[in-house]
Amino acid sequence: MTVMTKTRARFNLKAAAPFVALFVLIALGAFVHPKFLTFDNLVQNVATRTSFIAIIAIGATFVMASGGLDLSVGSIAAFVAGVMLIYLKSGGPEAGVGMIALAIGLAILVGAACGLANGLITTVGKIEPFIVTLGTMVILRSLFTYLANGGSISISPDLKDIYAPVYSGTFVGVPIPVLTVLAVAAVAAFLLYRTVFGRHVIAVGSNEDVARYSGIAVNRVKLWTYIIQGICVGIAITLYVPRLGSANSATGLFWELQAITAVVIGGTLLKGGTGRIAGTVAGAFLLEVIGNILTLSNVNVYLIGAVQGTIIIIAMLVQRSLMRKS
Amino acid sequence: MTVMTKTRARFNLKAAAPFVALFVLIALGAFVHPKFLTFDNLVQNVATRTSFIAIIAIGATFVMASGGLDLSVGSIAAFVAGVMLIYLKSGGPEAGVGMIALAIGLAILVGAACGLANGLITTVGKIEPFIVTLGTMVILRSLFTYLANGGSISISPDLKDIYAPVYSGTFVGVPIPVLTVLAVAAVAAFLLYRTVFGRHVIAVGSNEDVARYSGIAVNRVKLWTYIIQGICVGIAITLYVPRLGSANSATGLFWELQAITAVVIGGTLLKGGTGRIAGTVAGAFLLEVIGNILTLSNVNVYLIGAVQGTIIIIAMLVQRSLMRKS
Amino acid sequence: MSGVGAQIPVVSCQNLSHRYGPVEVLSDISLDFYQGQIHAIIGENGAGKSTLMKILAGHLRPTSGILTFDGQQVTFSSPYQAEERGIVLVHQEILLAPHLTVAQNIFLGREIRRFLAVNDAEMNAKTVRVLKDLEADIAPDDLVENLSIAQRQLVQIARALLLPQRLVIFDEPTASLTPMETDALLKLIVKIKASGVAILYISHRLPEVKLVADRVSVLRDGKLVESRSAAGLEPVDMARMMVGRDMAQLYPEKILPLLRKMAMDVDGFTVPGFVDAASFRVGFGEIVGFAGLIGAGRTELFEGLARLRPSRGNASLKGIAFQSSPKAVMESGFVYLSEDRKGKGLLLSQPLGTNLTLAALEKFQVWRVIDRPKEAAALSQAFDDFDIRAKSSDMVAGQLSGGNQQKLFLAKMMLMTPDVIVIDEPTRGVDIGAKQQIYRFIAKLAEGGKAVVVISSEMPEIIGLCHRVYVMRSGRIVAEINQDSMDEESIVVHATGAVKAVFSAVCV
Amino acid sequence: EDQKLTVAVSIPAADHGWTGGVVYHATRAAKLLEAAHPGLKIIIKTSPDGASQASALEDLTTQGINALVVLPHNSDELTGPIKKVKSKGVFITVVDRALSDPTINDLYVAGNNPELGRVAGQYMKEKLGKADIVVIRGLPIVIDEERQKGFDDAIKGSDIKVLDKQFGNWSRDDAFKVMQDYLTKFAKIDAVWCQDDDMAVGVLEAIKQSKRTDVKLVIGGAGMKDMIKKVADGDAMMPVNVLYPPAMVASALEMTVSGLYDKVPVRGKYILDATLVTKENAKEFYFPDSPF
Ligand SMILES: Nc1ncnc2c1ncn2[C@@H]1O[C@H](COP(=O)(O)OP(=O)(O)OP(=O)(O)O)[C@@H](O)[C@H]1O
Ligand SMILES: Nc1ncnc2c1ncn2[C@@H]1O[C@H](COP(=O)(O)OP(=O)(O)OP(=O)(O)O)[C@@H](O)[C@H]1O
Ligand SMILES: [Mg+2]
Ligand SMILES: [Mg+2]
Repeated sequence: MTVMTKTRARFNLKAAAPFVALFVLIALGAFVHPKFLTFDNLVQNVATRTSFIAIIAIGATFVMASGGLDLSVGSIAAFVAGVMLIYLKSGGPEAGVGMIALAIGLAILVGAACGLANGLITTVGKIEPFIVTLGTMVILRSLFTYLANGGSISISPDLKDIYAPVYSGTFVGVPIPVLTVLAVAAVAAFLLYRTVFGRHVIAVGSNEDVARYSGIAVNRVKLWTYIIQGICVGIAITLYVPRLGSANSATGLFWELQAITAVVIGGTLLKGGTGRIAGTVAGAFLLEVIGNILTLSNVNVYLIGAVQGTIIIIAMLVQRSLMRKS
Repeated sequence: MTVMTKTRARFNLKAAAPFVALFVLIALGAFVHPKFLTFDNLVQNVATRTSFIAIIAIGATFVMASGGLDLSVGSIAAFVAGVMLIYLKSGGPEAGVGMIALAIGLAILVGAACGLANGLITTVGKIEPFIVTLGTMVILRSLFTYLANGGSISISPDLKDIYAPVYSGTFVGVPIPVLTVLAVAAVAAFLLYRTVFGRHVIAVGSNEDVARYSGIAVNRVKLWTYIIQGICVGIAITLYVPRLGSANSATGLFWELQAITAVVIGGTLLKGGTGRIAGTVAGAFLLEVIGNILTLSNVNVYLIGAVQGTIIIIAMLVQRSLMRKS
Repeated sequence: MSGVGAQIPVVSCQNLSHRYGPVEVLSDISLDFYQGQIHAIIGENGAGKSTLMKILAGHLRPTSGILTFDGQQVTFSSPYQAEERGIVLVHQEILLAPHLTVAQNIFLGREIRRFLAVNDAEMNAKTVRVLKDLEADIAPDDLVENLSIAQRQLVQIARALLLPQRLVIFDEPTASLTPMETDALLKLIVKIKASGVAILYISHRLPEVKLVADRVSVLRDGKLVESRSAAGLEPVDMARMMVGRDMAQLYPEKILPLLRKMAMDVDGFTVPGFVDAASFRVGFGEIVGFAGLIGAGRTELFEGLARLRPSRGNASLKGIAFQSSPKAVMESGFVYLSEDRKGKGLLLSQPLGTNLTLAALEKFQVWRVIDRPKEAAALSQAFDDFDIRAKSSDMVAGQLSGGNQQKLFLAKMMLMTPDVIVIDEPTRGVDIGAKQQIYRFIAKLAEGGKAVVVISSEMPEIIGLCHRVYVMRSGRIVAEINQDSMDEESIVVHATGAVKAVFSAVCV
Repeated sequence: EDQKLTVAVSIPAADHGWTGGVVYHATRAAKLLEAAHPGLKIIIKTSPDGASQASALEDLTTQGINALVVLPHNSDELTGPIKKVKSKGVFITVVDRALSDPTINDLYVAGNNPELGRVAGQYMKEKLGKADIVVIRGLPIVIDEERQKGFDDAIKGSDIKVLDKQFGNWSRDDAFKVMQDYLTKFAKIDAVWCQDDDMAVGVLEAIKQSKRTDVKLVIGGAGMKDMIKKVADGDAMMPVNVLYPPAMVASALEMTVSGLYDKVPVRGKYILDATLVTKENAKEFYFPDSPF
């Protein structure tokens, strides 16, 4: 039949929208401070510390593409960090690389379990993910505080020094957390765009009834998106713990808002049916770049929030108007 | 034909669901502490302090019924409180009742203006309310901090004593804030259920395209829901200020989550198309009762959050399964 | 037909063209619509009928060309403006707010008030009256989300009828109606016409067109190919004008299966609230019809079997009890095609290829990766097999014309190569040429040894296609009619429960 | 001695290191005191903000209490609510933050926030003489303001130049970010003052990772055990700490209870100094079991 296709061109502009917003911001940053546009600042500092939110936001892309929402990621992060640190402490002074490897496995497992809990309550209990994950957000933070006895949990400086390179180290010049983000994004993109599961995620997010009538196990798909979210939080935490070697009740606070914002700025719609992995990573980076620029600039400290909020809204306006144009 | 209509009966059970959950909780409370079921506790204390969230949640019911979301209510609250307190302070020592009355008007006006801003950015800018109101949430809190010069804003104890009865006073035995909630709820219920505007709010939330095709000015309707939300925050703050006579950067923190939770527990769906004013008030009360029971009970301080989250999820399960049964 | 010549047309369009992006879907259309005249527009799926109607009713603005109203040039920037002048469109697609009641939907945007409040009592009363005219059994305070597709269609028609009218446009109003409602609607349309209103009528049911139309215009591929008086025009002529060639026989020859191996056996199957103890069987190679009125419970019966709704009772597929999850049922070879293609059939915001392969996606993977070339090949195959007309293959499903959506949906479910296929309203909104293709396709399935169930509200379709018919009424199977005794009257008698059918010649 | 008495403790929720320490010490002291006095019941309630604390006070009063030990979120906000509790005849002990109306409290165990800032500023002035420093503040609330003011007053007129002050939200992670960006922003930083030890954790890590050698001194505050240990071990970059012990709530609770039981008039004001912890006295302030 009449097959015309300019698919490529159109899709690319849509996908490029968050990158355009990011680019404009980076150009702005170059004016604010001469050191902004250095490898040390943009990659070694900013990109590296973006890694937690970026990885969590990649998970959130799945949840949101399927029409769900997860407000509990910050608390899952704290809880996973708590469990991981307690495990590492339990090893005493001789704990070494082997134990760290096991702890990494544990973190991912605990993250997945938290995601499983969210998914089960949402699907089996048939209640809005907003409330479910608000509930687990409160619950998990409280469990962390209980584990930490109200304070913080830290590992010994020696053990921390062994583990530290996972955050501060580089491989062929690129920080390991940045590489991790790229790897997670690649796997996620493959999963979302090239597999049956990914297609089903989009289908469930576009129209749950159609998905059900097409023989898709809707609840199973949703469940898996929450598990993936949990696994991503687990991975993020395995990068977070080596940075300071400790966690306290402020760990992960407001991460859910940052992750969701990153996903939305990246071009994924909150109502489901789309998912843009690369956009999400760009969105997470964009948020961190805004923070970086503001610290480097000389805005009144009290007004930093006002500027930040305004830039986020403007970035969204740019992004969405570009997406509509395409 | 066969299977038709018990619409009336159906509606009533649906509307009753949050009240059933509330009732169960109150029964539980009666076991926890003998003083729980007293007028002093349930009405004078709990119902009275529910008033802020209840009134804000009534506004949120409009926003959510139309398919929107407002995360900025907590920051609007802080900002309005800041403006109000600064105005009251400006009066110096002779400030009296007249000035308070003007301040109340000012609070409502500023609240409405904040709502207008949210509404305009959402509708004209065509971006998701989640991001818009996240942005204004950050912006307004920062503006408050700026107004407060990083600290808190308080009025003189004398002025506070004049204003205090608005929070602590009673009329025919009923606390004034409770009466205010009832009045606001009555007006809101009339607006939502009995006027053309209310009908259009539901239509926009149910299916925006249909609303547009039916000649409804969709953007105008949405704009008004945000303005109503802002006005409700303003009213809530006129009750909040006389309670503590001061505001700081923690004022209104997390109120948005409480308000949204109250609305959802009350039976309004997040995706729009329904709105239950009475349910919302019950939902707000339910949240505060949970907090009260936990304070009266002897749960480990660190685990209070865990219990609270669990109860919220269970309340939702009860509520939603009752709603489905009907 | 009143004295057309001297009169000023109510609405007229001149040299109207419309494009979606680079794709021209209407070119250079000039037509006049007069009061007291029923003007039928016919054409194949995707010919541009709905697009033209949307332009007339202010939903779309034409790329070029002019519209006049009572001889004055007008431009509508919203449907509301058109409605204010009395131009009302009954959409092909259901456009109702699901959370509002029937009466609230009917008066949406033009509520009757009393002081500050809405006057629900009066709106309900008016709703009752107009629904009665339509012979629709719907209460004014029913929520629209609880109505069936057909009932929603009636509500939509009722909404249009309550407006002050100069030109009423019906875009396939009867596609989901049964003969009874169709009959009532057509009578009503004739009545409205008599009151001096201009009427535009679009339908793929050509006998209906013959029955009511005064004038017939034919669109083909966005162009007006003919516009003439309906007098003396037979359905076969119309079909020829539409497709540009002579139509062969619509229904394929019935080939009765010799060996009746049982495909499914259902005994005392209940779908609570909808179907009560249904028992029936379907053999391989058979085409079994399910007839009944709106709300008879046919849809629910098969949704129950497909485990898409709670159900209980004995049912076996190829000798084994039905599986318990929708996915497992499908994998065991039973496929149900919903009547609600927009709500349950297609992902309107997703590309055509995604939609096509969605249900059978497992077949399109190599090493757990989706094989995109294979997917693309399947799409062009489906375009050919089902004659899907899309101006470009990177459209999303929602941009296809109604009939082409139906064809894409069929193609999607057929990719699962099922053994037992239940098709709910297989040709709803499909043009006559495509109908013929679909019937051929169904017959071929049966010849190939598959078991086919056809749920249809079009009586001729049931009779022309099926080997055997079950008739449902109020949630029960009330009759089984075999090939030899199959005629409209006997079906309608069972479906309505009337002693003798009160039945006009509408659905010949 | 086994007289039935109820004492309520109302404190902020454990949402960062220092408040976590407060909750820990309150809980620990409560256990010991309950063991010592069989008839004694101590109820501890934590609240995330001023308004919730006002609510918690109402609820505690409803339960019927003999004494209240309260560490208010905010003086202005809670003066009224605490006054209401007092009006029911309850013995009031205020910890750390003075109320707007000093006549309300029977006992006041005071921390001294301006002093914490002053001691840190004083030390910096004496130690460095002339220096470019950066400051990381907490959250924009009164405590932060008071500490900052004490610090600013102490360095007034000296050659200490404050390059920048931004908020680290009393969070290790946020302080880490701010410090990283400070290091990018300023080519030379001699010293860092951050308003508490939680943030110092992030600051030290950021400096360490940057491999910069210009930062010679980091001063935190509040006496977190890890930091006290550093001081005791003679850490070059962190030679001192300014004490602001969360354990003050335990002292207040002990005094209150002994006042109730022993009928010794424990009333008045006890000010805990913001002691400068040095290598010499660090051992006195090191509690390895504390969570803070
Ligand atoms: N929003 C859109 N974007 C792009 N193309 C569209 C859009 N809507 C319709 N089209 C295309 O315009 C053409 C005409 O569609 P239209 O709906 O007018 O056909 P129709 O004659 O009503 O067909 P049917 O009988 O199937 O309802 C079709 O090719 C369709 O795919
Ligand atoms: N979601 C729903 N909730 C409650 N009742 C419903 C719902 N959907 C349909 N019904 C009712 O169920 C009955 C049967 O539905 P339906 O009209 O789909 O039957 P059917 O025999 O498939 O008819 P047809 O296929 O001709 O539309 C009707 O009375 C309808 O009002
Ligand atoms: Mg059409
Ligand atoms: Mg049906």
